[in-house]
Amino acid sequence: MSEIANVFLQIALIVLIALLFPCVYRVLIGPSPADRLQALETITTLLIGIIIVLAILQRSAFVIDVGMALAAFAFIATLAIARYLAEGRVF
Amino acid sequence: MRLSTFVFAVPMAVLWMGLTSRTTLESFGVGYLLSAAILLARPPRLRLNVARLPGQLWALFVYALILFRDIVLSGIDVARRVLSPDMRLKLGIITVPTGDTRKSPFVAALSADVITLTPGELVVEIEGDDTLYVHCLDAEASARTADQVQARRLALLLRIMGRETDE
Amino acid sequence: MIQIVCLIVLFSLAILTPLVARQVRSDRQGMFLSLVLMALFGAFLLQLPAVTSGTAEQFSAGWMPQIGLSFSFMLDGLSLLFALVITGVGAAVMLYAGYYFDKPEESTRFFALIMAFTGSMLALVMAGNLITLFIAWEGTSILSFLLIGFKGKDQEARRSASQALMITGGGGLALLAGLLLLGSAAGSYELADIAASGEALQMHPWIGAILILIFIGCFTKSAQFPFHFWLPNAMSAPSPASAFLHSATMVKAGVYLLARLQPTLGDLPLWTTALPVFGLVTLGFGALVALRQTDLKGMLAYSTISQLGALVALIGLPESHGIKAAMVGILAHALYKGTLFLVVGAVDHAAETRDIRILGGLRRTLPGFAWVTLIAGLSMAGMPPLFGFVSKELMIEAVIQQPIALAVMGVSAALTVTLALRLYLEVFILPPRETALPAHEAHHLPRGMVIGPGVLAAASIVAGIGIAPLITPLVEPAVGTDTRLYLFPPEGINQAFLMSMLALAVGAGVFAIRRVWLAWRLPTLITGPQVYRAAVSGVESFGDLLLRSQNGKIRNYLMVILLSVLILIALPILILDRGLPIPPILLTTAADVLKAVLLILSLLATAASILLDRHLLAALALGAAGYAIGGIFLLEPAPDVALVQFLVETLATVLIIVILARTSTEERKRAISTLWGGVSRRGVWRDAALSAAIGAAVTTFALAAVSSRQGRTTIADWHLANALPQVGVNDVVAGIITDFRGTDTVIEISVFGIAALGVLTLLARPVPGRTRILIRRRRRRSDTQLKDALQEDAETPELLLYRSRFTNPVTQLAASIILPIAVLIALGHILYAGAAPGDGFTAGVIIGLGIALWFVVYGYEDTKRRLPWLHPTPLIGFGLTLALVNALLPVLFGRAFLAFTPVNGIDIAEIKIASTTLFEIAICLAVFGGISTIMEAISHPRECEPL
Amino acid sequence: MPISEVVGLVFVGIGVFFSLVGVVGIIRLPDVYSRIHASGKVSTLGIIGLLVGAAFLLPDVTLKAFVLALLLVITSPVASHAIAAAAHRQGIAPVQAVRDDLSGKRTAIPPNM
Amino acid sequence: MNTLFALATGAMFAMGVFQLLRRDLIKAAMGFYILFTAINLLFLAVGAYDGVVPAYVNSDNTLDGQPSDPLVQALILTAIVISFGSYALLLGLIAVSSRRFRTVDSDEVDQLKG
Amino acid sequence: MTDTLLLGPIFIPLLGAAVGILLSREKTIQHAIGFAAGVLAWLCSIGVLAATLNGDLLTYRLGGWTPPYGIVLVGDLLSALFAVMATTVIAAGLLYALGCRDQSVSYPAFMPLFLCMGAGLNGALYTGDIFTLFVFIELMVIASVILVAISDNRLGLEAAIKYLFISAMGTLFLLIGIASLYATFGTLNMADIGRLLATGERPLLAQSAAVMLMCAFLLKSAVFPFHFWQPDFHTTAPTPVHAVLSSVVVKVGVYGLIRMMTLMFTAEAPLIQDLLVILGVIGICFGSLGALRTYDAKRLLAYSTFGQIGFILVGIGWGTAAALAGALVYAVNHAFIKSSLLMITGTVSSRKHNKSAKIADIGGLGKGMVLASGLYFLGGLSLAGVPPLNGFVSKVALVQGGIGTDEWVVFGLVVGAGMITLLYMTRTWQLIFQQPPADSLKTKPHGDSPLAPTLLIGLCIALGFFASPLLDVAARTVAQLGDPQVYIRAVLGG
Ligand code: NA
Ligand code: NA
Repeated sequence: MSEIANVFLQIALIVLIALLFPCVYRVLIGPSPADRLQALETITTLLIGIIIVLAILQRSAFVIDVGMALAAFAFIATLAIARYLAEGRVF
Repeated sequence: MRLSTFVFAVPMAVLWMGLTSRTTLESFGVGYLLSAAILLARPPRLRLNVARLPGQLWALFVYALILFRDIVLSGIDVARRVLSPDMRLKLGIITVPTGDTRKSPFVAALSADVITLTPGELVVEIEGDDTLYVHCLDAEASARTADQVQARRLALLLRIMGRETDE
Repeated sequence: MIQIVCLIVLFSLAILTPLVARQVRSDRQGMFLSLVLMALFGAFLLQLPAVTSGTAEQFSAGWMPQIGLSFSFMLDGLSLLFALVITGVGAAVMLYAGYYFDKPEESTRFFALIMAFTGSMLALVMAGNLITLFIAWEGTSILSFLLIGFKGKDQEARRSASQALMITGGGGLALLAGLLLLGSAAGSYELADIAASGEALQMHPWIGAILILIFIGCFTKSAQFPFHFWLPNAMSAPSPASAFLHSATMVKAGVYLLARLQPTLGDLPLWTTALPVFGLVTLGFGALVALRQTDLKGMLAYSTISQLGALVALIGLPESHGIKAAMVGILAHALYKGTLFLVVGAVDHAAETRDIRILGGLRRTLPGFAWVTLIAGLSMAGMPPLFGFVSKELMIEAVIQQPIALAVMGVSAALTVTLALRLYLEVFILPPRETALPAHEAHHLPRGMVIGPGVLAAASIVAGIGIAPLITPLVEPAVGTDTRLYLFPPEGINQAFLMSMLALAVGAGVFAIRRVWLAWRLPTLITGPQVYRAAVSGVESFGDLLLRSQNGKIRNYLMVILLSVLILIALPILILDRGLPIPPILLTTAADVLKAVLLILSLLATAASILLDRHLLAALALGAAGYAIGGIFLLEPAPDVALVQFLVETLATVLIIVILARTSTEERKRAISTLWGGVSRRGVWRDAALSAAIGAAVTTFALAAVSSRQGRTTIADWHLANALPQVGVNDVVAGIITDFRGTDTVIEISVFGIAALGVLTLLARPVPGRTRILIRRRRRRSDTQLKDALQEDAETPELLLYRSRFTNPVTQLAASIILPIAVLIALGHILYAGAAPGDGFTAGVIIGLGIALWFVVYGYEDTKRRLPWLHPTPLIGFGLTLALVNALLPVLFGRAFLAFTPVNGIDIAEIKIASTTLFEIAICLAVFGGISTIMEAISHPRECEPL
Repeated sequence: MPISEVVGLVFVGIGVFFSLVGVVGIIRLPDVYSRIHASGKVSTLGIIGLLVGAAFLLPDVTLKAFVLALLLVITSPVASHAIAAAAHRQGIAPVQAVRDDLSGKRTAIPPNM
Repeated sequence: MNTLFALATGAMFAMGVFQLLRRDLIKAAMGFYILFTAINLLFLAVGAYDGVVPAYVNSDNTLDGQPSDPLVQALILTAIVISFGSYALLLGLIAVSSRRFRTVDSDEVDQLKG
Repeated sequence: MTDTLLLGPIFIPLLGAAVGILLSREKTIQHAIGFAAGVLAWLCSIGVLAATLNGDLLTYRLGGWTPPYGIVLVGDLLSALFAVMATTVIAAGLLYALGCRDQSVSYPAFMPLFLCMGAGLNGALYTGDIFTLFVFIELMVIASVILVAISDNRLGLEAAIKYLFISAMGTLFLLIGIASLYATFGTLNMADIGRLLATGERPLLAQSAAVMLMCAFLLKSAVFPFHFWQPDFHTTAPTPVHAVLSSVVVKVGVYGLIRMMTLMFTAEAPLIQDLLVILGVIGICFGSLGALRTYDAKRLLAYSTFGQIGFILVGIGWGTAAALAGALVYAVNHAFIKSSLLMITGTVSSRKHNKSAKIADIGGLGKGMVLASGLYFLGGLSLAGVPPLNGFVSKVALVQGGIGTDEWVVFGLVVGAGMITLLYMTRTWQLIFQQPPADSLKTKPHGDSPLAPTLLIGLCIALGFFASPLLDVAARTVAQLGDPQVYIRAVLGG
């Protein structure tokens, strides 16, 4: 991979990292729990994005395996929380 | 043993190849066997017919393309709105009946998923397996086209499912 | 050999009596046992010639050489003298006791105890080893405790028993320390060796401590002032026990030990001062106090104390002046005091009181006892020609050179005369002094009851008259020198004789004016029991104070623990701080930036989880922190760990949400309102300071750890080099987990499995008859609304409450798509565990999450109905069994536990099949079972727990 | 620089761009429902862009990237819907709504935290 | 970077301890969880090397660069499983405690004293 | 071949637990398997002890990997002796459980949990790897927490929560210690660490590792000031569990302390020993007085354990060979005495409907229970160190070890504390078995079976009369511990 690509990807990574902070801001200010939950969901998604860029940078497919687990299963927690918010119970 | 078991095992086998990063025929075979075993243990509820299968697959392919186009287009649209100073929002929640006479939950679920997947539209509530309440960034535009879009969507979905519209 | 025989006989009797003799009348029991003791008495008597000539058999066998304990017994003059007293008095007491007890079950218990006691007492006096002696010593204390508390229903008896045990047992501990030090100083615990090393011992630096400890032991046992007070209280014991233990034998154990050690240590100044001082004080004190007692037994007890004091004082006299008198005194006292105790027991039986103020004129009902009392009383008073006279003469003679001792001895002798007169006259002859108190009509007693005391009283006469031929041979070997005993001084009337005559006269005089001194009101001094009780309650209040620290507040406990650790850990940090290198923080690559950001993010999220005063939000923050940590793992780069972290974090979030849902909002609100308001501001600062200090310590560790990375060799190098060649994996972490450290994994999944089982048992344990469907009243807030909303698709009333609007087509579709995908992913993790991130554990968590999704979407009832094949608990069991069988099978074939066994010849899609594959499957099943079990438990609708 | 790399980087750029758009939306948009739209964009277009880029830049992960995208397409709308439904059931009304078909069906369940 | 890591580990510990000392049992349980996370960070810190590639060996038993310490990773994995099991159990206990003692305030769960 | 015996005490119970979970519906089979596993484990541990008596060490390489790269089980005299103690009490506990009428014992999870607790305990004793030690301890802790939480005593839950929190502190200390050791020496094998510590200098991390490990072990043995959990946790446990917890599980910390001081931190040992004497003395005072004043007969025994551990620590702290041997003998004897006493108390209190052992409730409860009365009396005496029971032997052995240490105050205290033990044991005995029962006292006709405590008291008596073998083993153990190279060579070879 060329140096330019490397630099480009590093910048992409830093942008994605920077994007985490507005989401954290949203998590902190809310106002509704759903807002926070949604911001967290975004953070998770951004993490997946970061993982992908990282995989390219490190030339490592293993890293994507980890992102896969996040993509497939992180929403379960979101679902549980959402249901709790909606109904005051999970089950 | 249902046909659907062996058909659905194919995409799962592809999934398997992706999961294990091995794009060989051998790997596909292993994935297919494992997937078939899983599906045998828990057969899908969908019933398939050999004769209709090619049509269904074609419909799926077509719909995937359409969906991809919709996602990209509305994505660009939403990006423009979000980045513009006044955002030109016309927020609102509209009612979108699935239009499925059989009130199939499967149709409702797929419709809802597809709607939500499209930027600018979001299913907030599902009522009675046939009524979707959709939050839109541009409620007016969506309301205008909703019925028509849903009709097209339903038709494709039913074709994918192997059901005729009038059934 | 006789030692062993008699021990075997007595202890067998102790065990057998309660077993076989329940149907036998008590007097027959007594008679039999008396005969046994008489036989033993005879047997001991037959040893006399051998003992005198010093050829008596010694018995010694190894026991526990490591602690210097040998099973050794001897029989010398001193032992024999005591043995004869024990068996002789014992025989009389047994005879008496047979009549004393009405119920056979009481008497069998008594006889069992008394036989064991006799055995212990004999073992004590015959022991040839210090520790053996101590064992017997403690045995007598314990049996005394049981006998004093014989009437356990009586609170006073229990208290006295406990008190006596405390005093004698406490003294016993001192004695033990003394004896162990003594043995250690002498280099041997054998009495013979100790006797031989007298010189060396007297020079030993510990000898003072040794003596004091031994004195404490002996004084407590022999009721010396100020430890005397347990003895009067011990009178709760049945009278035969009092006669035997608390007069004739056990209380003389201290005297015995002193006499035993006197030849070895008797020359020490401490010995010749402490013993006379304590002995004389006890002598005078006992004699004085005895007079004013109202309880007959109390009188006898104090009189006994007084006599014991005399004996101790005599043994403490320098140059063995008093030994002869002590030996004779032991004999004489055993005979007359034993008699008197038995009499008192009879009086108690007959008149149902022991109060001397009420008693009187019993001569008519108990004529035999009156005679017996007269004889024993006179012997006690020192009236010639009775044995007591000889004893008193010898005592006075022994101290004749020492004015103070002589004075005490004389006064006590006079007071003893008074006591004897009171006992005889006021009980048997004179009418009751205070008729105001209710008088009891005395009834007659069985005739045989008088035999025992009668024999003892007769012995007092016989021994007195036949003193030279009968007693001299007994005492001589015990004293060790040429001993001449005489009834009347052959030289004529000497000082001692005059003294004792004077004592008789004075004693009679004091008795005559008894109305005067009985009416005196003496100032009440602090008594022993008061001191004892004060000591005990002082100890108790200190205990209460300590227990206040156990205040039930977990936070306090944790704080103390953390603070202690902090103090302990501060020491090495402060001592050893050689200046840690603190490298500057440089962020050179995007990955570094990312790591820094993730670290900060995780810290921020963690801080948020602390600061947020909503549980849900705190839980969300915690989840965010966990994900950030996962990212850090990923950057390490440790993809395996990151994967697990993400999955576990997801599960943990689901879990805590469910737990939040299951606890009542009111309770949670109440608890979280204490976050800042419930503790004082100072408390918050205190917690913060403690936390900061601990954080600082950990930072130091971490800095030290990361700064020592350069040039380190670790066993991980070997793992890196050997993972592929040895166990055929590319993923070294996987190799470590399943092979190099596979046992950790076996145990770890067991931990996980049982934790899940625990959650299930806790939350859903079936209580028979209490199973009921939970109507979630705690969510009453929204229930009615939900019910209305759900009306249209209600199936059954129960399901109605569980069917959520959340169970809609979208979530249902997701659940049914994700589960097979999860299984597929899990299979991928298992089959490619050695080649990619993921292993059996992640596979289990993934399927578990798939199941968790079902529970979230469908709830308990529906999930159970839709996934009928799901039996989580047996899955745990199956997984663990599989793992263990997989690990143990190689052992059966002579290979190592969990040995790596590849299956060769199968090469499909780079899947490597080996024993580890089975292991991964087992792990997956156990973990999946565990998670499903937890899910099932926390989604369980039944409220089974009895509140 | 080979062409595949250029194409890959372009897609990465697109992915980052849509992620940026999504996050801007999260900050700018006025209510929870509209913010969920933005969030959804990050997941769909942003990640898909990055994945396509990865497929070009790292050819062995092409299939993997496809699978990841597929998983995201399956799960992301479910999560978005669930959050929206939760907001709705908590009684949160859409702001600046030109139309609200659910206005009569909103029951106010106070947040239970 | 390592310094920052060490500092973060310490800070995480401190926050865990602070959280653990709260009266609210659920908060304390979160502290429990934070502490175990912090321990994992510490283990990462004691790893033998500053790794740049995952601890995966190639088919010819070579490495692409300095790998991260695989042993500490294995230890962390074990610790995660165990601490997660404990955490689940703790939460279960707290849920039952809420049912049985009607409180999740640890100061009110104090019947055992003396 | 004999090395394989090391697997038995760990993996047979674990397998029993696994099968037990699998067969959770078949209570009879489950209990039979559990008991059989306990007995087999006991036999194996005896085999291990027998094989190590001649001074050889047993080592088992799990997975066949060479130490220090893999995990190794080591049976030296110390671990073998402690394991025999543990398995004996566990087997007795299982026997008690078979005849126990507690609700909690009837839960399907009970037997597997009990076996896991035993497996964890034995594993902690046998393992030669410090991280595996942590894993085994966790197995033991988690199992015991659940067992206490499901106890019939409703406050078991409270105790379990508290213990889980406090035990987490111990786990943290242990993990920090392990991390520090790994950071310093790059190995987890205790023999290897010992070897490296013996050669090299001691950086900060090694020192702090010593402190952290010590704290962890002190916490596991409930030593002041880490003791708070113990009375609560032990008292509320179901009787068979309480018996195991209070007698052998607490000894894990003692074992760990001895191991770390004799194998690894030999240079730091004198410092640690001084601390142990102080903590031990505090424990003796606190435990004895607590036992005297507490309100529950079971709790009394728990406090007593607190005190008895103090005696053991003092013995270790005195540091002489004789004192250490005395401490070992004390530890073993205490296990049998305490477990039997607890079981008898359980037998008696099982006659009450609420199974309470509160002193206010149990006056006269034992009226007519002649066997229980005798057993309790003997056990109490033994606990107080009254001859000729085994408690006496331990006391003498310990006190002899203290002679010549110049710590006369401690020496006096150790001797004197026996008096308080005597006081509270006899008081309680009188209360339960002598005092007339209150009129309101209602008893059940049947309680728990007294078979297990009878056997244990028999063992106590036997060990009182025939203590030589135990004393001998203890002396050999101390001799073996005196040279850490023996252990290191046996594990690492060469
Ligand atoms: Na959408
Ligand atoms: Na792996």
